[in-house]
Amino acid sequence: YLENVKNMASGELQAAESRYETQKGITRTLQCEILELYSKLERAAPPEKPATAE
Amino acid sequence: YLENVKNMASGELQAAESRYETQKGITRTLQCEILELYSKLERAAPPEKPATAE
Amino acid sequence: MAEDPQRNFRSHYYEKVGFRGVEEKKSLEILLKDDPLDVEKLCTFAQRYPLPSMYRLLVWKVLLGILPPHYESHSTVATFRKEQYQDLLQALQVIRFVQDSTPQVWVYLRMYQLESGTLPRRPSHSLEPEDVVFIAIAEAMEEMVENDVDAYWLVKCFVNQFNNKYGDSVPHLPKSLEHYLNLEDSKLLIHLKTSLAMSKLPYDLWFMHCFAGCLPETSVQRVWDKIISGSCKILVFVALEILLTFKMKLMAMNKAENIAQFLQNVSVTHHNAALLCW
Repeated sequence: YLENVKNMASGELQAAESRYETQKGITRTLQCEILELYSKLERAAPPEKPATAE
Repeated sequence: YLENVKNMASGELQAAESRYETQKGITRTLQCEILELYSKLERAAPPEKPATAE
Repeated sequence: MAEDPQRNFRSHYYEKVGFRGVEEKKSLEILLKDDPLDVEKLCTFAQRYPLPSMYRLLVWKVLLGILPPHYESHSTVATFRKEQYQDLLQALQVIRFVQDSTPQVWVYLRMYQLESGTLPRRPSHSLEPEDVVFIAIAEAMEEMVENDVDAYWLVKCFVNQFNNKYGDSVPHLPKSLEHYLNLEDSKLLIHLKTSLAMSKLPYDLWFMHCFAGCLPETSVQRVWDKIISGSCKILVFVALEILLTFKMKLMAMNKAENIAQFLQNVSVTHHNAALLCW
């Protein structure tokens, strides 16, 4: 019975872990996207005179 | 002892839960940042004629 | 299993008249009353019999580890699975990899790529061969499963399990097919070899797409029952069955290209009853 309780907990814990790992992957992807957007933005509107770029 | 195992399991699950929530908070912040960068980028380089915006 | 000729005759008879699986369904129901579920027994069952369609989704999810063996955990775990799905979807929308117009199987592909760290830098990036396989499996799964969250998890776990478990065997399956064809019908094998068709058979469709989009849905489900429960040999036997079923037509063709083309399109043109009855 004890084994049973342990196994049950481990099933839930694994699912929680997978959800967390995915969230970490999402964070990583979003960070890359941000860097890319910044570099695009700099190319589109050079930081020296951002007002005149429009 | 059984009670102990159960408590431990629920403790671990809570810890996983809180790690997940933290990570999700980070994701939320990054998502806002991305949305903002996109809108800046669109103002800087309107999608209609991105080549002439520079 | 006790071999009672009377009973076997009856089962056989049921099969013929369309009551196939009455007894199988009962014995599966007994297995499903176990709590926790005995995954090994469920595998053994699925290896022997096609799963009754009303229990297929549950059994697949348990065998693929999407749901744990304990019923008590099912709702908690299902919630986690759903959240994970939504997290992925939302992130992809924010970075504009997924839009309202994106076909559902593409959404699944992007989610899978994001999870496995293989998301390309741009959505327009061309597809890798493994993406093509993923899409084929996803298209078939989408037809079988109504709920998007379930469909995504099933595709993802199916593909992962397939690669982990059978990735090393897949390259050997054509050889294995040749071996069995030689035993069953050496004439046909010789014909396919002399016309140089043996190397051009639609192996990708058979052994990587696992017959997705090639056979009628009910047949694909039965093939996948076996794959999910632990054996990829079924792929060879179904391919063999296809070759034997169309022997006459194949024997009449001499060009490898024609043979390959014919077999590639078997699905569209022939829903041959023989393919449903193995």
